[in-house]
Amino acid sequence: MADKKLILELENITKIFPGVKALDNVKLEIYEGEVHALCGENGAGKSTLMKIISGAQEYTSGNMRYQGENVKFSSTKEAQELGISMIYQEFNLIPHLTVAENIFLGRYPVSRKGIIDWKKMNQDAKELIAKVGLNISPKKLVKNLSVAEAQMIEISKCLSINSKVIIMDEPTAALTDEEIECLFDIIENLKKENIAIIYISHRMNEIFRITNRVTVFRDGKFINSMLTKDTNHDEIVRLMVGSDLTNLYPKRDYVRSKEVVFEAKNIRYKNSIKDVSFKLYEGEILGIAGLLGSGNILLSKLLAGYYGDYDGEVFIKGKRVKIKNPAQALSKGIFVVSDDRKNEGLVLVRNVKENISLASLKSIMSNGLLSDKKDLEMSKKEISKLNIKVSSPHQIVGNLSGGNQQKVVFGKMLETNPEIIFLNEPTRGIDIGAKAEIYNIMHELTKQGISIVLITSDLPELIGMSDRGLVMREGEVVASISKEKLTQENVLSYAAGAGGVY
Amino acid sequence: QKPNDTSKEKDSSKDTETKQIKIGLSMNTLNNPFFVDVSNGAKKGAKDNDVELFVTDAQNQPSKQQTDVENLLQKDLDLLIIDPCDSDAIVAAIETANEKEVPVITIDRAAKGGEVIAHMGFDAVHSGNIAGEFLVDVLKGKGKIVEIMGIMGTNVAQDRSKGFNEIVDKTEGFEVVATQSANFDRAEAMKVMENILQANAEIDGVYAANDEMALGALEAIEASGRLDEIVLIGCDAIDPSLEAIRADKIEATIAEPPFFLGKNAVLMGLDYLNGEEIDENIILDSTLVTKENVDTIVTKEE
Amino acid sequence: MNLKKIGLKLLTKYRTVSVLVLILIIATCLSNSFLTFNNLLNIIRQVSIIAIIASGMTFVILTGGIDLSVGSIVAISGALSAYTLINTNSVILAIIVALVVGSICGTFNGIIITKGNLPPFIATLAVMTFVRGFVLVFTNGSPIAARLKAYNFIGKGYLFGIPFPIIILIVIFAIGFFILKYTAFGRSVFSIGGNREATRLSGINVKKVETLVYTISGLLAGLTGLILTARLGSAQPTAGKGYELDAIAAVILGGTSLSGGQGAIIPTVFGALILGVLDNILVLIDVNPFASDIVKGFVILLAVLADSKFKSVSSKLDE
Amino acid sequence: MNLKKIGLKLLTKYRTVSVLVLILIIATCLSNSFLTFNNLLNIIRQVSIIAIIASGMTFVILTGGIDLSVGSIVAISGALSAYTLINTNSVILAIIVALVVGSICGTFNGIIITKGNLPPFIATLAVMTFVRGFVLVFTNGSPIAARLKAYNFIGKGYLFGIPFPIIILIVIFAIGFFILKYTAFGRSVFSIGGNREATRLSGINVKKVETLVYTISGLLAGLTGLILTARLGSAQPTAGKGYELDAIAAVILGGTSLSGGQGAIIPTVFGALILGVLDNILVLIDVNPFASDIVKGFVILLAVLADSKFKSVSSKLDE
Ligand SMILES: Nc1ncnc2c1ncn2[C@@H]1O[C@H](COP(=O)(O)OP(=O)(O)OP(=O)(O)O)[C@@H](O)[C@H]1O
Ligand SMILES: Nc1ncnc2c1ncn2[C@@H]1O[C@H](COP(=O)(O)OP(=O)(O)OP(=O)(O)O)[C@@H](O)[C@H]1O
Ligand SMILES: O[C@@H]1[C@H](O)[C@H](O)CO[C@H]1O
Ligand SMILES: [Mg+2]
Ligand SMILES: [Mg+2]
Repeated sequence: MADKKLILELENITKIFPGVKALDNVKLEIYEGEVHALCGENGAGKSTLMKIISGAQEYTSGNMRYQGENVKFSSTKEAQELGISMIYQEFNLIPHLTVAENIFLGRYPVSRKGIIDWKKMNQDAKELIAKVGLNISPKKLVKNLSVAEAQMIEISKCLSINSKVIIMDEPTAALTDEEIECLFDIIENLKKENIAIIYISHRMNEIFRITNRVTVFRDGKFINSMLTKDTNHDEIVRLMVGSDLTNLYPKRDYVRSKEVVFEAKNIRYKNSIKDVSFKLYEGEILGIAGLLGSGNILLSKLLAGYYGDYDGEVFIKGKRVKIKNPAQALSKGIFVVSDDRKNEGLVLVRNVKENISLASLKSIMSNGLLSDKKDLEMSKKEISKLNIKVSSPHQIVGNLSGGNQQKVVFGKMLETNPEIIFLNEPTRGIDIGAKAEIYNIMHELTKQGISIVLITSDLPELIGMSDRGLVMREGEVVASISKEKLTQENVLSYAAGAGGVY
Repeated sequence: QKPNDTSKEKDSSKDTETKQIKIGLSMNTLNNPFFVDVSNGAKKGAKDNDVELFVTDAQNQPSKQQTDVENLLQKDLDLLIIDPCDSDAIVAAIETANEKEVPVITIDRAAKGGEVIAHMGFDAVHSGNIAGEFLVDVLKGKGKIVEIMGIMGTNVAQDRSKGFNEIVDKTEGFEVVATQSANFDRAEAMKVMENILQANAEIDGVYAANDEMALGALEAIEASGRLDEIVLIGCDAIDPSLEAIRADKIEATIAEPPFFLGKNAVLMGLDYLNGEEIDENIILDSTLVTKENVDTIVTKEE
Repeated sequence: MNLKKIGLKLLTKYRTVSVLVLILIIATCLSNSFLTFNNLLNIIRQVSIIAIIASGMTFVILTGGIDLSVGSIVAISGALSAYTLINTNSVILAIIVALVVGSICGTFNGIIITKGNLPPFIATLAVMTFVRGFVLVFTNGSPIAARLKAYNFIGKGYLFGIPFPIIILIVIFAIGFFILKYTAFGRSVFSIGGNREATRLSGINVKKVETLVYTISGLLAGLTGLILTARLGSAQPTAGKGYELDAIAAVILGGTSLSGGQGAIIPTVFGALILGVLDNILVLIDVNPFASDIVKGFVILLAVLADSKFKSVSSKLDE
Repeated sequence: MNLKKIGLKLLTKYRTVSVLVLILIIATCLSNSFLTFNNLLNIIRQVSIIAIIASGMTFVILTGGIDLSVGSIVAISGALSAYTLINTNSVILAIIVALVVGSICGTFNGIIITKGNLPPFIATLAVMTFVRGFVLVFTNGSPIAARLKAYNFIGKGYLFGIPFPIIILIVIFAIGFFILKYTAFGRSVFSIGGNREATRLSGINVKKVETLVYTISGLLAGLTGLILTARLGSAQPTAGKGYELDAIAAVILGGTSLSGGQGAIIPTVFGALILGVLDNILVLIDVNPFASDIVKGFVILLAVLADSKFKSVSSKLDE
């Protein structure tokens, strides 16, 4: 990087939250026009450092130099004005405002008199949206967007700021391949414009595809920085985790059982699900792939009674059942892990213990009353089984890292003794170590005869874990693919509507 | 009087040829037995004379009363009777009625402006005087005194307090140990009195600016076992307090019989509409009620 | 889209107006005196008091806050304005005092809420109590007369045949609409209510906007105190008691959500009108005043039920 | 952890109690009559009225709701109870009527809120108006006497030297604590307030729990109506006016968050005590009633400020 100029330099940055040292004397160097990957487990301090750079958070001690000058930002506005902008990991959009307003929030185009120029704003927004390959109206309310669309809006919001440094904190976590490709094109262009990009992702393949350099953090400490081309997957993982990680996916040798545990026949819902039928066998992991709007996530929630009644028939072990609400689904042994952990999965303001037992309060009762002892035992059991990192079962779930939050959802699920599990994006935003653990848990569950439907936009995960795959497009199942033929190309071509490639 | 088509249409169902007289009664509040009796008296007067009476309740808010008056005036009234929330604030409403040439009678509290054909009411300052003088008499001008005021910021509360203190101030042997407000409310007065009793080992006389508060204070005093030490006077002469007087629990109250106030206002209004002369200012007597006259006092009719 | 669907869409989009129109139709059937030009002006003038407070309350509620102190602010502004008037005979000064006093109280609310990190409900409840006490001490419990033609014009006057308070009402709502739609401040009001943290991260000074919102609410309560005093010709120490609930009810009837981020200011005036028409028609058809609370409570309930029904229809039409 | 830190931790964990103790100390310094056994009993008895309502309100607020109708429910239960008493002379029946009427009103709130999908604020505001009107019509605006020794015992009696309302208070809070801690229902109350949708998806019948929460609030308002009537020996049509605000203030002073999901029931009683002690000491030292609102507002403000300060200290001490 001798030919590139250093634009941002951090030295000895320490950040202490009440009770937690999130960053311990870390350093980071960013050059113009590079894509710089920041790797580390959940809770390693990546986002915290990025928020410090973007002015969203202050640091306890250390030194930050930008374009050769010492800086200390006290608001995101200051950082933005100097050319630093950030795409945050958590969604930062306002649901009841339009797409255009969200993009220009806090920076509205105004006339001389300070009056907002709506026409210009919508026009500019339209162009920006087109740039990221979306075709939606700038006047649409954000609450009506899908998660992926919202993420793309976050990206265009960031692009609309004339920046020299752009921070992207897990921008692809909620995206499907199509949008990811589009994002990578954008990144290539930014690079050409000599803009520096700090890129955070738990998807290793992305790191090797688009970044020039990698920095690894562990437990709030700087571990190493290196050129991407000089390192490899295993080395990065080792630096991150502190030990070797041999197999990400467990080796599955599933032989299809004779027993069909779950069957859906001619499921229909509004215009979104059009006549879907499928079978799920005992101990099987069935992957359901699909692009945005294919309806696969909707289907899983529909079957679990999230939205009340629907057309079609459902059979559990050959017996016709009617499921109209989540309580009925649970009582029939169906559990859905939502893709939206924050809104549908957890009660963030309550503690770990209460979240784990929430769906199975009956099992912590004795004599009709909740037993403190049983409650605690239950959570301790799950905490150790799933290796959840918490200071105590009384810790507030909202204060846990994403990976640990996801494990709490799994703990809650396991305590309901489910027979059929629908997993929606089970590893979104989760570090590679935790991913391996979750895959292992899935594997173990199926060995006990539990059947899993895996719905994920992470194709390697779908392919790595599934015993069989379905592909959905526009509310219909368009293909059923056996394990052998389950390849990225195959799935994608069906999903896009081109038919199989084999 | 000019004929009015709309009202004719409306009344046609009743099949009456002669037009019924319409009177509006804008009450300051009906959340208080005193005023409920005022309106009951007015209703009686109206019923006896086949008058159509429209009653509104301003819930102690002058601005609501203004609204009520405006709404009543939409009904082509022959006469408007107002029991004002407040003497100043009612002026604008009266002026509105004046513009529409609807004659106005005020009752209970006088207005400080606008044209009224008559006012009929009690003198609240005088009523406070009576209470003060009663305590002076009974306690022989010496003792520790408690005053429980009505809703802060209302005319009556202010005036009664003023009248009471005129007497107390010039009585050297009196020491006011507590002056508190209980919003003319029984439950609140009980609580306030409980607290006052805690703070004062000696209390000789209590003036509660209405009987509801006197009855609340009575509960507290009785519970503390100090009934015999304390002379209690209220105001209004409502039935339960008359009973309490008979039972030797309350020493006195002041009769401002509301029923007759309401009834007489309607009768006087009718006289006016019939072209008779009426007095412009009638101050009804406030009478002290004690055990001596409690059985002779007449506060309402059936 | 067929005509029926368009009609349904309009109906649900303008939910509050639809409910109001329904009530107007019923009222017209119930009393001949209802649908006259004079009576309608009369209603709107009456409503202006609550509506102006409610317009400020709309700003507050849009950010996810609440302001219980408005009633007390009405009283203190009125009292100080009347006091100024009788002591200086200057109408201008009396107007300025009312507005400044209101703004100061509002700003005080804003500062303690943002700097002290207090829940708006309890903070403004404390201020409500505090300010009411101050009014009582200041007035010594007695009204202050405020009679001067030019001053009383604010509450009683007519301009082009329209009561002056109605003109103020229209101007306030026009300005409010404009601010919410066309200024950066206005948009931040929505966005803070929608997601406070995200708004902060977008570089918006959240605390400043929040403080300003309470200032506006206070200012408009002050303006209301002025109108009320001018109208009654006297400043009442008890003025404005209970207005906070009416104002909040008007805002909610107007479809603005108490959790913030969603709503609009124009429907607030219709929300206030629903309440005002109710008061009016109950007197016109001479409902027993005791029973009128029953009817009023019942109709408010029906109105929100209708609103909620319309809303769910409209969200279905959206899809 | 050193002693100072432990002390600070206790202080901040029991924030409401700390604030209360501070106020008690000041009150003791201000008046000799304050810290006597009798006066303390007196205060607690007075407070029991608001505290019992506030205990029901705590359930409601924990789910993220609010109940403005409690004051009117106090009045209607009291009136119907007194009516029953004088007509049947049966104390048992009069008690049952109060509790049943309260529960019915509360359940009605719950049903319209959950089935009608209404914002609790406006729904209970409508019910508050509606029920108040009903009380006025029923009583015709006049109190109903309720005098019968056994009946009045509920409000005035003593058991083991302790006023009976205080005993009721203790029992209610013990039960409330127990329900919140040891029943599935109680657990759901917290979790609904924290995240309604996640709770529903966990198989909990959210609407049922929410309805029940309003039933509890209504039941306890009914109980309060009974105590108040028994105490006064008369049911007042105006009883309970404004109690809703005091009850909500007590809950918030007790540290329960208005946004739901976080809080506890025991501190509510201390929140109510803060308000009660204030009322008491202001009378004991005979503060001018006009000024007492100033002091009261000011002290509430200081109390929440202290609470908020303690809270931020406590989050720093955690872990
Ligand atoms: N918002 C917060 N407030 C207070 N403490 C927090 C907060 N977030 C996390 N912590 C604390 O920080 C510590 C480290 O948590 P963290 O979630 O980073 O663990 P981790 O093992 O790195 O996560 P993962 O297993 O997902 O990789 C925990 O003990 C937790 O209590
Ligand atoms: N506001 C906060 N208060 C207390 N602790 C916090 C806070 N924010 C973050 N932390 C803690 O700081 C540490 C670093 O968190 P950070 O979010 O930076 O991790 P990360 O590397 O971005 O993890 P992930 O991969 O899950 O996004 C964690 O222990 C986290 O729990
Ligand atoms: O004169 C009346 C009565 O005394 C009543 O009890 C309270 O209000 C006053 O105006
Ligand atoms: Mg870790
Ligand atoms: Mg992160």
